[in-house]
Amino acid sequence: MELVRIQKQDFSVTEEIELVKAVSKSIGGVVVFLGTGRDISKSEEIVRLDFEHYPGMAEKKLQEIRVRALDNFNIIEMGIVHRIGKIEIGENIVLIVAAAQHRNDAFMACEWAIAELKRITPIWKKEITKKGEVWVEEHP
Amino acid sequence: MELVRIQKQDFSVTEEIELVKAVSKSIGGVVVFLGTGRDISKSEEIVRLDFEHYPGMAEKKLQEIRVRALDNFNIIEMGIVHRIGKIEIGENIVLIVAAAQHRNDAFMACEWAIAELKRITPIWKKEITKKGEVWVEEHP
Amino acid sequence: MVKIRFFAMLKNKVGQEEVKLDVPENISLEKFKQILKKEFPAITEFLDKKSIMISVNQEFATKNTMIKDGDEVALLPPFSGG
Amino acid sequence: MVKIRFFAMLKNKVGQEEVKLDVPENISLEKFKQILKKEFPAITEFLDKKSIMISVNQEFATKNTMIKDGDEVALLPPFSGG
Repeated sequence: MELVRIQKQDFSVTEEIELVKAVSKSIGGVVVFLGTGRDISKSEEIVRLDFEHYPGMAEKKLQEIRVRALDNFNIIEMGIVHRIGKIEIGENIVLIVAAAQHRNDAFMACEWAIAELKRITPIWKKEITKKGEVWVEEHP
Repeated sequence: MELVRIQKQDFSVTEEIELVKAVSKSIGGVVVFLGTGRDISKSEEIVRLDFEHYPGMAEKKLQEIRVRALDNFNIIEMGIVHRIGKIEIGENIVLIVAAAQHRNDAFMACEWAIAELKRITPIWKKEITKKGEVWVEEHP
Repeated sequence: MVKIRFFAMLKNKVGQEEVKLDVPENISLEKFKQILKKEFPAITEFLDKKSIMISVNQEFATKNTMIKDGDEVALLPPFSGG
Repeated sequence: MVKIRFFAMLKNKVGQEEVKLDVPENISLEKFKQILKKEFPAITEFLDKKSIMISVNQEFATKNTMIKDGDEVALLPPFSGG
């Protein structure tokens, strides 16, 4: 399995961490960000989410984020998985795994990577509410 | 299963996240810190770790950390698990799961909780190296 | 021929995912936007607000990007992944 | 009788996990430390370095903590969990 992926199917956080940890025995701190579908957005009740991406470009941007994280932070490895398609409330959407010798580096890299993902990755979220469907136009 | 535990056996990160997520459908961001046994410490090669705790007091301090995190950060739930006994290289040691509506709150609470755990929880690490055994005396 | 791709709400506005368009050789991004507005009046508002980004061959375009025959151009509304 | 518990390297130094000790009624933490030094010379260095914390009934003791009959006192070397 690749460390950076976009996929329809769900992922296992444990398996993704194992994938990253397999790279080195010197990993002492792993920081994970998991984004999940929540039931409320701007006081609208959400029924379901639907994610679309720009195939090819989105994957390339996630790869870039991993490489820049490895260049700019003192981490050992990073994995990124983003789901597309229909996502129910409570389901996994996105996962970032940052592994380092020491925890501070892992925290910094993970926090940077999720912010950068939101900034540069061509992925779009549609919220399906009881009143209808709407493409989200701002950063959450 | 309880949200805050000290135990000998390993834990599943996925299961611990599910335990925390079960609390609310409004969780949109989960930040996890996972501490794992690494092979090198101060340029000594580590063979194995062995954790000891003060039964009763250590559990109480972890509970306190959860309550203070819920009081002081805008999070929905927090889980904390620490293992004791023998830990091999690469194995899980400690897990903090912070769940919030928004990711910034989860990051802040998780980072605070692991620092506070190291500061106030009566747990001690023994490093078994090829040269012998030594109780770690400083914060890592 | 330039292939133009639309995503998210832009796809809905235009009513198509992908359009092929004949454009003059080597035109600037600004010039290309003028053509888009004429061809797809439904998205003029988006192009004027500058809230959308444009990619050329899957890289973000800048003011200096030139568009030429065979390019894949995409109109990218504000991202909301993560 | 006060129950005294030793952890990590202190347990090794003292050679015991737990000791019961008769102490005068209601003594201060400072006084209690003096008794400890006499009873367990092997850990004098640790007590002087102030690198160890003391808990009374599983709560951190302060300068003002009084120790009384039936208390559980623990000598806690620097923590290294996490």
